[in-house]
Amino acid sequence: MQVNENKEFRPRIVAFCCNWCSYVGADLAGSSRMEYPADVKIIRVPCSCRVNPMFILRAFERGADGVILCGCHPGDCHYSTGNYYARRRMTMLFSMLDYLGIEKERTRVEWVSAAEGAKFAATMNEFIDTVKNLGENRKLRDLRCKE
Amino acid sequence: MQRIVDKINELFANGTVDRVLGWKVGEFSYDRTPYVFTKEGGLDGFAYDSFCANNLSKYLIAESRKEGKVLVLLKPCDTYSYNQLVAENRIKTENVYTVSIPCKGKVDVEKLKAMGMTGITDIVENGEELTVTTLYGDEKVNRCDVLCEKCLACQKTAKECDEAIEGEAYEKPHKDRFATVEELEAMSPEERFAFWRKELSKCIRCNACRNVCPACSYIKCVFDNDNSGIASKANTDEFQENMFHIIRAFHVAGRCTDCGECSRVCPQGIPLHLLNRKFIKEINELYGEYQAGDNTESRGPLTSFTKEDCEPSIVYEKGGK
Amino acid sequence: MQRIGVFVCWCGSNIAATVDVAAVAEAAKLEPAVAFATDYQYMCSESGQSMIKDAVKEHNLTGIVIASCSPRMHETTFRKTAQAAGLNPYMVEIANLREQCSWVHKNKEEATEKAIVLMRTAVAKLTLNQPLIAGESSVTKRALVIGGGIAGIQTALDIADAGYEVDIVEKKPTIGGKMAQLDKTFPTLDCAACILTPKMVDVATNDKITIYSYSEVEEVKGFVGNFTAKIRRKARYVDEELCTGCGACTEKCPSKKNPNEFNMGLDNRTAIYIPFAQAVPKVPVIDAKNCIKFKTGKCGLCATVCPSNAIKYDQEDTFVEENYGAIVVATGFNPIKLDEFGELGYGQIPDVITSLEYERLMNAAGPTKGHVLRPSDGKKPKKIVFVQCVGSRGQSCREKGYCSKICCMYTAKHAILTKDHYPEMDVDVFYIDVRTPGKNYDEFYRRAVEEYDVNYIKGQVGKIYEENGKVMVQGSDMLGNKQLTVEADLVVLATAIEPDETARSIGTMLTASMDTNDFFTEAHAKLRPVESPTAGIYLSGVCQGPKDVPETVSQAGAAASKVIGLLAKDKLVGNPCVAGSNPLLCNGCGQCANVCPYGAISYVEEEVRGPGVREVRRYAVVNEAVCQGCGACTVTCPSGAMDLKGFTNRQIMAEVDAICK
Amino acid sequence: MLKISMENIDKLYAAIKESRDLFLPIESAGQVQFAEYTDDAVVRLDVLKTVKSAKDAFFPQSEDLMEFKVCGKEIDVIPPSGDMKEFVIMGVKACDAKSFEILDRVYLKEPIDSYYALRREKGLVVVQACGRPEESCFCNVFGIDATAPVGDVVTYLVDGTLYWDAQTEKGKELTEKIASVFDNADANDDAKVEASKAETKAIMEKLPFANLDLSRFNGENMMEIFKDERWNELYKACLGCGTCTFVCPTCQCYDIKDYDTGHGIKRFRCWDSCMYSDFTMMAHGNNRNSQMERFRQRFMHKLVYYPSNNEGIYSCVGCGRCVNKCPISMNIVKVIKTMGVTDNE
Repeated sequence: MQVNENKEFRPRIVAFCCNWCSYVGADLAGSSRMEYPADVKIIRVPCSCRVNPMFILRAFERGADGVILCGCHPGDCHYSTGNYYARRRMTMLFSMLDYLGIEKERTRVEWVSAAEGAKFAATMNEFIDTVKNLGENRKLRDLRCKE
Repeated sequence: MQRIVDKINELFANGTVDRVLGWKVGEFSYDRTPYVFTKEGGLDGFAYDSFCANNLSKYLIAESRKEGKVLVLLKPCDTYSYNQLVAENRIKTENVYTVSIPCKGKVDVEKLKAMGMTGITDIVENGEELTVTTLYGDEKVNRCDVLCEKCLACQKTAKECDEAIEGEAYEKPHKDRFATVEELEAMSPEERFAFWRKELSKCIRCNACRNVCPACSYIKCVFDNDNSGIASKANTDEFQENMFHIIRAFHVAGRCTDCGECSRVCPQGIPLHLLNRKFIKEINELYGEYQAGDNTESRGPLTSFTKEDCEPSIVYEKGGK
Repeated sequence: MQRIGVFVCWCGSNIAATVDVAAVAEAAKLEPAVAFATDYQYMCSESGQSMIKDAVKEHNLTGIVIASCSPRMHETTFRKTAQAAGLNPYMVEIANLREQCSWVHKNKEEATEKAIVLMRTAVAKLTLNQPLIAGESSVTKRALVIGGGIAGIQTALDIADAGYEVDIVEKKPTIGGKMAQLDKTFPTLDCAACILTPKMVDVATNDKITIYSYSEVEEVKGFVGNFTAKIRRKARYVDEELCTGCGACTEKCPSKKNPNEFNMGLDNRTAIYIPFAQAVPKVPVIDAKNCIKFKTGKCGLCATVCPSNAIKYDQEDTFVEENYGAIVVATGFNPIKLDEFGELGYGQIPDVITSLEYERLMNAAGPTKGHVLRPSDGKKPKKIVFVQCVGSRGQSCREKGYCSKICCMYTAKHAILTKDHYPEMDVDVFYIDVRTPGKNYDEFYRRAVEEYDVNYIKGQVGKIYEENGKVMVQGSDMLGNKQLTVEADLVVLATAIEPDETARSIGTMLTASMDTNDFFTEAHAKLRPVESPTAGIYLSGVCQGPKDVPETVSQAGAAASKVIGLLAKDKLVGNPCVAGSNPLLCNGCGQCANVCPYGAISYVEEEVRGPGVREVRRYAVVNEAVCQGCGACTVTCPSGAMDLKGFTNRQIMAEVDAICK
Repeated sequence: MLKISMENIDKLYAAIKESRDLFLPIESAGQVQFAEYTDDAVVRLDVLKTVKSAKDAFFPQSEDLMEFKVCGKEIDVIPPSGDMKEFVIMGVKACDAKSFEILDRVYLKEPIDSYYALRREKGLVVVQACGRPEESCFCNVFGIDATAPVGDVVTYLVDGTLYWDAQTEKGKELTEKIASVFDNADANDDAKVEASKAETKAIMEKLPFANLDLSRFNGENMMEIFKDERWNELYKACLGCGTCTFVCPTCQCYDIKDYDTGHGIKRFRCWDSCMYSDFTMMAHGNNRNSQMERFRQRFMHKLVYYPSNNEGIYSCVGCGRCVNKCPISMNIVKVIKTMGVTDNE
């Protein structure tokens, strides 16, 4: 775990980004040198609709403190309809996590276009702050994964 | 029941059907086992009463692939499961003859036992009253107090079948289907977490909920498939307890007809239907009223969308406290 | 076990200034699957690439991880490098150390830590990579155009012009579509027939084009490059080969009182008829419903007078099956039915007509030979009121939510033409907004107002009723802020347009997606406006959305150029990162096909064999030539039978694991 | 014999807890299970049947075996510690107590299962005579006396008093340690206990399954029973879930699994069910492909295979849990009744 008495809590954040919009948006944040904490690690997926709720639970199991899914804005999906499905699926998943009493703020969906480097960086900064305030994910992880 | 038996005998006699998927009496006055009666074997041991709770539709996946025509008895709630299975191409309808039968709600023997009635040797039904004979004395209970959880909020009327056998008029209990879900939603996240931990930690992963579920009729479940990456046989950590039930609820979301079998068969009495109903409630509220199995054509809410759908962030606003 | 090589790029100081690249390479060496790791200034340079190639040979590597800039920058470069080194190009993974690490973080320690995680993530994914080979498929060099209006005609001509065979399927007895019914076209006011009919003749005489008129597409199978269509040729009871189009039959036909569709029912035609003089093909058709021979068995006059024995009463529907590489949808539109607009009096008051009927009234070949005469008494009206947006831009369920786009301009055209013929006539136009974006469009509209003194009233019409032989139009004048009732002799309703009623079934047949209004959806609203998301299906004309003639023609040409681009290829090379279903796990529930935007998934019922399994099952099959690899199906599949190559469930979970380690 | 009033029972628990872990039937979310005793636990010694049997104490549903730690390209193997705190499991009924003997015959035979053996060594079983047998009970069919369970300590719960009678050395040792919480029982108490036993016995005789006939399962007609056509009827409604297996006190099959923690592997074993379609799955596929075969296996094992390897002892103790819990009400009693007579009878 990245918690240390001397160090402040550094959350583990997994960001799924669609290849056509959000991943490019993240790249743009990079080429525009917009800072966000190194705790965010991005996984490239073809489309937000590729993200299975299983992956999100998997991240929590392994000790992630927050998971964010970024895709093209509704209506702009490279595959025309993918993010519409992702939107419904994630709405359902998040409401179930909330229902089970798991902090709903640990999960998030944000639409980031290829032009929105600034939005990407801002979203990440904001999300990290939120997760930092929540503290370590204790409710939805497998203790065996703790080193 | 006599009308059902007469109808079956008539259909056996005129060659319409070869087999009947129904329930058979057991060792006690309350255990009923799904059974396939044949024309040759006759209806020996056939029963239809307050204890025939099993949803028979799932058996048709295998039965409809056999030669000859099988008659299936469907309670109103089961007709939805049947439709959903047909919609998903799981049943060869040409080999099935559907008969809808009336239902006044089924009695949950576990509830009797929880009321302290152990050693039950006989249960006699007299209208709305049950006389339970036990080794330790007789007791009388109101039928409506011991109905299966799934029957308490059941407002389902039978969907179209090849044949419908009507029953006497009967006023269904009308517990609000989502009342308990709403109670949970009204709790604080910590309370909800505690509630579900307590419930889900009872799970012994016997898979009864999954195997009885008509929507969980996949050839190999991801939890049984070593190549799926999430296979697991036991709840070796509390995460696994959550994971299994979240994924299961998600996989049946938009497909679950709310037949309630999962909760009924859970040996640990985990109210699993509350997970499914949460999804049903969310779907109804966010995407419009939807009843899986209402017909065999419509697309499920998670395989369709509208451009105006709400954003997942709605959960932050409307979710529980 | 994989033998992975990790190559950490400095990108000059772009990465190296913030990330300790040597430390990343050292960390890589500790990964179980890594057989070689190094860092270098510019991996994408000639020498960087040869370093990779050498390492692959020397260390017998099975795959490579490049920790460098974004994969969107150099993934293709390194795939080629891998290929040159004898590896499968898909045995390459990129760890994005520049855009998503060194450029966004300042603290070197943290950035290095993250870079190591990103490297490990790429290694973890690559460990599960499989060599992928893109599928190839052939292309049938023939196109099918569904619909023979101006959109279909233009698309067909352009495709034929490039040297490819084209078939047009038109459900009506003649091609020409709606444009053939128009009188003049805005804003130039040239006669529609004068510009359309030569094109129809071009189509008829082009030896690359086959017209299946009075025909409908019954079934379409296959996928991009390899469609098969079954076309129903409806019995017209006239042999197209024998008929010379002399017209003797139509003159002699005794059944003369049948509403003439071409003239919007404003006059009558015979039971055997040619829709209009310039019809292509110019072959009559028998309207069996009204034909005396068909109704009573007696008559047969047309057969008697036919000089070429072309009348065949015993003709039956026939079917043609043909292979196509591409399909263009050009199914066009119809004005909406006004049954639910009772307050406007259409259908009850004879002198309330639609714009398309007015086109016919003004047309020299129309029922009144071009004289504007009231349907009720055949008299010339003194005052005409035009009502715009009838059924368009509405909120209620009887109305369309969209703007029909063409009505503003054609109403201006009607007004101008009317005033031009009959300067003494009064012309009022009720409108919500006047929308005139287009070259010379606004000028045209202003001419109507300024030059021709057409009275434009901003306001909606609430009711139309008859009083003392007059048609009373009750509406609001929003600029004058008053209610008013106008006494008119003739009212013309600018009726909303909607996709042709066959569009939905064709959309289903082609698995081409449609919006809620039944307009076909384009693959991308801005960047791929003439393609359907379903590969090999193209959109031409109003089937995609309301548009006028010039727009339709340009879209038709664009669709044709896309088709030509496809047909010019000998082989289609697919994207190897496509979905695939495991028959041992799939049970054919049908959910994946529901979410596939490309119609790439179908189901077969075949024997499945595996350990302990040998039975007939229904299972999903993905057409790799059509699948674009979005992955929507993979998540919909509860059994995990559907997976996406290059982004498998296991690979993504391995990435998650590596990140959370 | 010693005694303690149920009003003071917490003192007994606390005394035991001082030196050992204590497992008791504890109610949580409406169900009673054997679980570790805590101060706020709702102990239900009065409940006849826990959902799962007591076998968890010695053969837990999942149990860590060993660990592999990955360090770069090195793998460290960390064996189990072999150490464990002594524990007491209390409130075990006669059927479950008998099941330990059945499990012993499997796990304490060479090669000895060291994990099981350790738990057996560290565990002390406090059994409790049954009070209110249920319609699903049929332990007497297997020669078990519900009123005389076998364990280190036998207890009787009669009229709000728990009577405590140490049987073995182990039991006596514990009793000595905690003797201060008990009072001595007198002749009057003995009479009460005897009366209660007689009452229970009388009910046992009246139970619906009291006279189940096991004579056909005598080890002599294995193939005949195996090939019996009637299995095809019996299995048909079976859903292939593992409820019967997991509530069964004598089912003993397990699977060994690895859990990848990201830093290494935790190897554990967990209960498996022969009713599952992936039971004993091997590279070539599955030994028993159909549910009929799987269903038959379970009952053949309990009624034929196990007895033929264990001096005729059946691998069923008649606890009736499967009778109560099967989602489709198919169970060993129906199998015994069907298969217990030949087809032509």
